Amino acid sequence: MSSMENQTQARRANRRASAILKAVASFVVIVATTYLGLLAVTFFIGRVVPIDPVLAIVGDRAPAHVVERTRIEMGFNLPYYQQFYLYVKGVLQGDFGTSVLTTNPVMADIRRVFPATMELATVGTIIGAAFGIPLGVLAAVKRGSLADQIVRIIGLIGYSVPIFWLGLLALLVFYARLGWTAGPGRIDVVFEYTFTPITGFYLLDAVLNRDWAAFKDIFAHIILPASLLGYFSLAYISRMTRSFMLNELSQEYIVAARAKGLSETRIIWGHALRNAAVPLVTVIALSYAGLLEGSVLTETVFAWPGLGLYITNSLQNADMNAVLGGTIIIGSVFIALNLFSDLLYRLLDPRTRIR
Amino acid sequence: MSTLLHVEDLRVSFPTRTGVVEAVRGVSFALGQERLGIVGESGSGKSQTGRAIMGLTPQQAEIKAKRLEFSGIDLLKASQAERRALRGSRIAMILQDPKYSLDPVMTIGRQIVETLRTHEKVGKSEARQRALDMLAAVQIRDPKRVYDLYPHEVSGGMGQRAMIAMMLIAGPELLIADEPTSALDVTVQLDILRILDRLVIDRGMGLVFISHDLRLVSTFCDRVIVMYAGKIVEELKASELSQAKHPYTQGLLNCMPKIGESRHPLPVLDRQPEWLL
Amino acid sequence: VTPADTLVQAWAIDDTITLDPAESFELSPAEFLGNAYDMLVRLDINDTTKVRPGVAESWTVSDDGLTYTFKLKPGLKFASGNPITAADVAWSFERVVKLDKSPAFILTQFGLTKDNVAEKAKAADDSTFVFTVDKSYAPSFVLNCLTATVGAVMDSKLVLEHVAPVTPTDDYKFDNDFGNGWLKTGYAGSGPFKIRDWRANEILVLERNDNYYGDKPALARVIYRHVKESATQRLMLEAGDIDVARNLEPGDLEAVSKNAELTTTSAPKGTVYYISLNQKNENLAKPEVRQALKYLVDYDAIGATLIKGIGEIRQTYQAKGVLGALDSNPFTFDPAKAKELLEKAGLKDGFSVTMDVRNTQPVTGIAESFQQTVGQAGVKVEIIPGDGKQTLTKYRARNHDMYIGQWGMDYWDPNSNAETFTSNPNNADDGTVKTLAWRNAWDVPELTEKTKAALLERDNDKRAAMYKELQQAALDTSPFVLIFQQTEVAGLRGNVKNYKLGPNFDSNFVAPVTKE
Amino acid sequence: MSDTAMTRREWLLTDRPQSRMQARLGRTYLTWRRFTANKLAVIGLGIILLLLFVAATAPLLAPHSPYIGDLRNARLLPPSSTYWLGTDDQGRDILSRLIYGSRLTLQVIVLVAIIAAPIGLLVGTAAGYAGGWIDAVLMRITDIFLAFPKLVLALAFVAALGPGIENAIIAIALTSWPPYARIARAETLTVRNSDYISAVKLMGASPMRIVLRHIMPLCISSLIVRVTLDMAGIILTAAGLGFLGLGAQPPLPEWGAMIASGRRFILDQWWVAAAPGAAILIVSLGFNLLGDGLRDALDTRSGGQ
Amino acid sequence: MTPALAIDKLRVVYDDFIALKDVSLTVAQGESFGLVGESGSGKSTLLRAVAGLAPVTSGTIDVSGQRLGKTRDKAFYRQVQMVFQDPYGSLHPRQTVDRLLLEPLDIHGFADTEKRIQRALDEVGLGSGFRFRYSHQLSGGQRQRVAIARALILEPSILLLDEPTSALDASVQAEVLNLLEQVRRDRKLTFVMVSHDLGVITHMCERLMVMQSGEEVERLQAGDLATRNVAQDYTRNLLVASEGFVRGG
Ligand SMILES: Nc1ncnc2c1ncn2[C@@H]1O[C@H](COP(=O)(O)OP(=O)(O)OP(=O)(O)O)[C@@H](O)[C@H]1O
Ligand SMILES: Nc1ncnc2c1ncn2[C@@H]1O[C@H](COP(=O)(O)OP(=O)(O)OP(=O)(O)O)[C@@H](O)[C@H]1O
Ligand SMILES: [Mg+2]
Ligand SMILES: [Mg+2]
Ligand code: NI
Repeated sequence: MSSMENQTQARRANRRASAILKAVASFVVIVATTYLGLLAVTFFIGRVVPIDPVLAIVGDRAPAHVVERTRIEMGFNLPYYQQFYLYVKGVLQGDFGTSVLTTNPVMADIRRVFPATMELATVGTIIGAAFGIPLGVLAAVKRGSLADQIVRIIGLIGYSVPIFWLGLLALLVFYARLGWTAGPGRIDVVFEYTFTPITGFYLLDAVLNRDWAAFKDIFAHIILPASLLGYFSLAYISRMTRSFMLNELSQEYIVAARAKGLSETRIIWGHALRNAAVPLVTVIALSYAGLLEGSVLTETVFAWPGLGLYITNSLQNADMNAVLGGTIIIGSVFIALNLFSDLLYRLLDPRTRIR
Repeated sequence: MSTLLHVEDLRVSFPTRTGVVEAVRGVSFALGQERLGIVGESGSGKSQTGRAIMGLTPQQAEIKAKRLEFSGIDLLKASQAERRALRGSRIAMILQDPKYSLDPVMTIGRQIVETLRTHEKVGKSEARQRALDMLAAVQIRDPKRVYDLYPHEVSGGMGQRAMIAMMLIAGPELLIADEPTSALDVTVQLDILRILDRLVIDRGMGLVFISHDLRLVSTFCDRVIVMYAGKIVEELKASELSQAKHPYTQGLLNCMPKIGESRHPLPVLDRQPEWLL
Repeated sequence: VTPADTLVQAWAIDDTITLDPAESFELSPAEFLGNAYDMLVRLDINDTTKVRPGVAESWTVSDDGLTYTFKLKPGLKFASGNPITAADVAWSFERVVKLDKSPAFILTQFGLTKDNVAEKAKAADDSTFVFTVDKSYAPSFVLNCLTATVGAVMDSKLVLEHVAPVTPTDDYKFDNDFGNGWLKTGYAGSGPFKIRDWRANEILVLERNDNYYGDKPALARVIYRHVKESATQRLMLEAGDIDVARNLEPGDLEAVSKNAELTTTSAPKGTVYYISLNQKNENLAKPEVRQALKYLVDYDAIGATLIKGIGEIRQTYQAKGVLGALDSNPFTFDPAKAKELLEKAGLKDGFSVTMDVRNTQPVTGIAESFQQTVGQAGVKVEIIPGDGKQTLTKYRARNHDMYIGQWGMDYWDPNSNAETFTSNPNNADDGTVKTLAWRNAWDVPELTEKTKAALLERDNDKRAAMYKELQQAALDTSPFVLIFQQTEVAGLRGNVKNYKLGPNFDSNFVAPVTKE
Repeated sequence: MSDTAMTRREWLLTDRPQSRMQARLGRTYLTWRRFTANKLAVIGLGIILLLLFVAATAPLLAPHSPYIGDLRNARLLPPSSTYWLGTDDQGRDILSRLIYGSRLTLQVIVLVAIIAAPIGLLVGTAAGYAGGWIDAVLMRITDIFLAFPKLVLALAFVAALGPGIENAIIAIALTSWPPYARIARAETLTVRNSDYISAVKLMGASPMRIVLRHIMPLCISSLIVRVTLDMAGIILTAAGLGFLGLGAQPPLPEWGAMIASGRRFILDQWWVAAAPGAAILIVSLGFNLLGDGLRDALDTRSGGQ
Repeated sequence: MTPALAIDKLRVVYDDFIALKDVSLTVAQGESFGLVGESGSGKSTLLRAVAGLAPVTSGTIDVSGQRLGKTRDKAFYRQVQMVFQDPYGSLHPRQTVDRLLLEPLDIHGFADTEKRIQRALDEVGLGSGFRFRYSHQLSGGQRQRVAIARALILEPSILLLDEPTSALDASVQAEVLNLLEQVRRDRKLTFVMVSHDLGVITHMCERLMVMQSGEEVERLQAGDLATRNVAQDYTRNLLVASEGFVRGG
């Protein structure tokens, strides 16, 4: 090996290192600015909502002097910039403040409600992708056929029917009438004394506890709301799958695959979908992020103690610490998912891999 | 020399909103173990002829022929499965642009192995070995490295070689090469042609070579078919191309600027309506 | 299916934000605290004008009406096992006054301050507690106030183990939090149940207190699950996943009552719903307009539909069953009469006005109905919907025109509502006593005086008469259009027995409940 | 077919139009023909036209008042010959409310379409074309908006603007542009380095002109599809805001609000929520079909073949 | 006489790939200059750098004696225009020929647009029948004519031609080449033309430069190729390859 080659190799390694460094730096900047933006906007929102935050704590019937005192105690008498400064300072130290509504530290609350939402969203997305992708593929392959139209209608209903409506209907049918699934809530009260959450993801916890009765019950509870959310994302995923697949199926390499004598199944699933998977990852990640925001309506109908409900409830009570905490979480989820889908994208698409 | 392929009065038409487009209008030829060139300008139906033989025409197209027979098999009557079994193993086709005709997310090696394992029951390691051999056969210098590369990581010439390897690995008796070199540099072009030439000679394969480059076809092929607007206007020996009778063929030959020739302006084709008939 | 020894209730418990009796002032925690803590005296739910013994066995009132002496039952224990002493009672009072949270005024209105509380609420000996008030109030008033959850007897020893240090400030001069932080989710009482666990907006678990002195509850535990939607609750009840559904709306209630496997129970509550008219609005300030609007509510239709089963039409502001409540519903839907009155007020063609409505049923429905019926007299109402806290913020700032809302009694005594509806000591914008009359800028010095006077009337009958007078005055002139009194309902599984709702949330006792 | 019609058609379809006007008309006609060849798209158009018609003639079509009901006698009646779709909990005729509600639905759609889509388009194309720090800043803003819980954001806007359906719609519009910006940016990135954009640059066109006149028209068709696909969601978001008391003010017969209030009766009086639900479904189906058809018809590239 | 185009030590770097390594070049007024070389040798990059479409890191470009800065003004584009390699990609897919030709006139504020468009179309041999067509309704040769018309409509003095015929059939190529020659004659234009086809270059150009990986290999007169008077092996290989296939080679 010549020294020349060595040199170029070293240079290439150097270049790659600097490229990675640059990518990391820009990522950090992006994350930092996004967070700051999120914080600022949320804080601003907290100021413009015409709700007196003190009311949430002391109630409507509290005497005037208690209201005033509480206002001061909570620092609402300070100028806004000072409040913001104090808040950001707290956040930087990992302290998101205390929720006045639940009296818990916001972080503790979120540790409780977020796994609930995340578990639901995860199962929902799995269902959505598991059905949405094949449906989308079917629609693309049979473009213009009856099957295509049916998939379109299925998707459209998912889009246009309010989820709380569908939710109640599903409860009525599958829970009340047929008794196939369990009702609202995450777990039966029977398990209140025997089941101890560890991670907050109940399905996982049941597995960790080797509590199969609980697992069955948890599964029976989650399946209905998750299917509902899954249907929701199915609508979107199938639609996008269809259009990505159509795009891939018109590519020249598909003709080449046919020329090789491959079966249609192999061409569709092995080649076209494999390529369509690249942009699909982003779509699924986005829809997952959407579900992670928490659906207030689903959570209300299914009495699911999740993030969406938490944030909405906090917002309605001007419990800004909680709202800010929730926003940060959702922002983080968004950023993380973005990053993750980016990585996955790179993994799936060799063209974007750094070599 | 036995005849591999019989094509008689092949017609390919596409229904479109504005009416039926007849891409191929009655093409007939027979092919043995030889190099047959098909030339003609863009849109003259060269590719559609090739694809019709392969059975790769889009679904909505209508294919008619008095006879379309490959070594005794009536392709028109054959079922989808039968044709699929033929494709890749007995008849293969090289597509024009390696950039677009290789699956971008699959390594070159896997794409080659895929063809092989579709048609033959071979073990993984054997398939790999044969793919490597094939890559070597198409003059790829470092087959082991290229085997694991993705299409975007190789040059156009290399990609085209991989494409050829992929199509030849199952040992087809007939190869249709649809403008296999027009996306490549002139220097690389010749390498590819040399490989194809070898294969025809060594394996006794039939080759349909589709191109718009008359000069190339005349030096490379045994016989040449000249197409215009979906029809064959002339069929002649490659070596006799310069004595072509049809004014279209003559025009095509003439209008190319050549080194060391000074014709200003260049002669242009004067298309006659009766050529269409 | 629910376990046999557990009562599972579905209820919207998102208003629970603290479980400290000195701080809690909302509905659902009142029920939890009412079951988990004991007070000196309790409301007699069989005759709500009376009180019955709690921790105290008996009590006497001095002749001057200033000193109340309570004799405690002997040998009582907290859930923790600590004995209940008069010192615990005194400390509990001191704690409330010093913490001075929302419900503290129920005690401080008797002249208790941070400085004198140790003197005025003190233990004479281990079993005698002496409470001194500043004026010779009606004893019924004083005793009624002591039934509120703020009067809960706290396990001082236990709480003192959990106090957190605080840096004193101008507003809060003490160096610790009296266990307030811990008690937000903790428990230090002696009621029939212990509070075992509370997860906000999710679940609250009560567990039998084996140290309870009285009849032990039959059930080992009572679980409240936070379920907001009426329809969801109904489905769960029908499926047997809960034993009690607490937020049934009229339609679901009807369905439940028709179901053979289910029963319902109900009790009138001390909460009244009303439309109020801000006197800062010049149209609404006209007496004729105030009266006209009272004729423009379709009481009968509303009673038969929107609040069917969950409320009863009531046009006076005192809840039925309270001492001195006036049972009189003089107004009927009468657009002609209303038009007449409006014409007198010079508003023949009606006028336009806004109404702030919070987004919950049945107020939204009533508001919409009202909007239609007043339209018949030419009054155009624009409904401004808003979330609860949002409209409330506006209401408390007196920025509304009309407001529809409810008012629940702070404690089971007529003074609670009389004070808020018919007294307004200082109508200035910076007035410190922000009663409902103040919020609607209704300046009534005379009624204010009368309300005060009724407090000091020690003769129960006379006192009752005075309150009736006040209610009549309100019917005739007030800017409050009272509509109905809430009836609390619950749908029950058929096997749930002895489930009885009380007049107040802190008297929804679950201890007697059994399951077959 | 009559003679004059033939000649008019010929004039429209001529190979050599004499003027820009004629060419434009001819193109429009061709687009129309392409569009009408797609049956589903025509159904979609029919639905939308019906919606427009109903909205325009609501007072004539509605059999009852949409605002005044008979609480006492006509509450929650099932569909019958007097009340075709039944009555709601205020005893109002649901059909009449649906008919009047079409006006609000249209308002929602139009406002969102003219606010959110253009903002998204402008931000996305500008970011994509400009690149560099402009791109970075615009995309950060987009990300922040995207990462924000929608409802919180909408709530804030409504709080700032005051309650009422118009403000709710504006709030929705202001929160729904980020995905459009993303799409537009992605599409811009694919065309920004194309030769035909370089060619315009070589003509000396300003970046502004390039974005507005050359890039935006390219992004519009996929945006149309996306916006029409989102229509149902937008109508439902309005309902979601109504859920929080920030949407339509009672007694406005906004469809989403109607479903939201009808959900209380879903177990026993299913029609109260089902009627507006079906209306939303049909209208979104209409937009969806129309959107797909429009894309195909407007796409001159695929249309010519 | 000042040269129409003078390039000195031009360097273009994409990210960290050097596409053009200090290439120098002068083209006299009215001259036609050719660039040949294999794919990726930097031919297009050179033209794009002149047109302001590629990032120049160092070196200078003078057009008619005027030094070009980082940005190009409108006046520059009236002087220099370019025709792209791919006729399928260089016309806006949503614009009619009319609109395509109107755009430059509109940008530069020409008044008699109608006449100019008409004339431009006539000049490239397209009748008015093509005026209101979209690019997808045109054949490759017709598209390239439109592209040429668009380049000429601003009456530039220098035309940069990036493989203007490589995507076209031989027969159409001849027509386009003839057209280019004719407008050059009529308008006394300066051409810089890129092609990978030596035949085309010798046909069109007087002088040419052979390029490889961003660098100049050698510079020749058109006649040198005919007489095989070349110094570099690389050029010789190109020459051999352009002869066609030789069996058994
Ligand atoms: N899917 C299709 N629908 C309608 N017409 C088509 C379709 N595919 C091809 N054609 C038409 O068929 C004709 C022949 O096309 P073909 O691809 O065979 O030409 P070609 O000779 O290979 O040209 P080139 O040299 O450009 O590849 C063309 O006029 C083309 O427009
Ligand atoms: N925008 C770009 N970003 C990065 N690299 C580029 C870019 N444009 C061109 N290059 C690289 O610069 C080199 C020279 O490209 P250029 O287009 O000038 O080649 P060319 O000689 O015109 O080739 P061809 O004959 O294929 O057109 C190539 O290796 C190409 O990959
Ligand atoms: Mg072809
Ligand atoms: Mg190039
Ligand atoms: Ni269960």
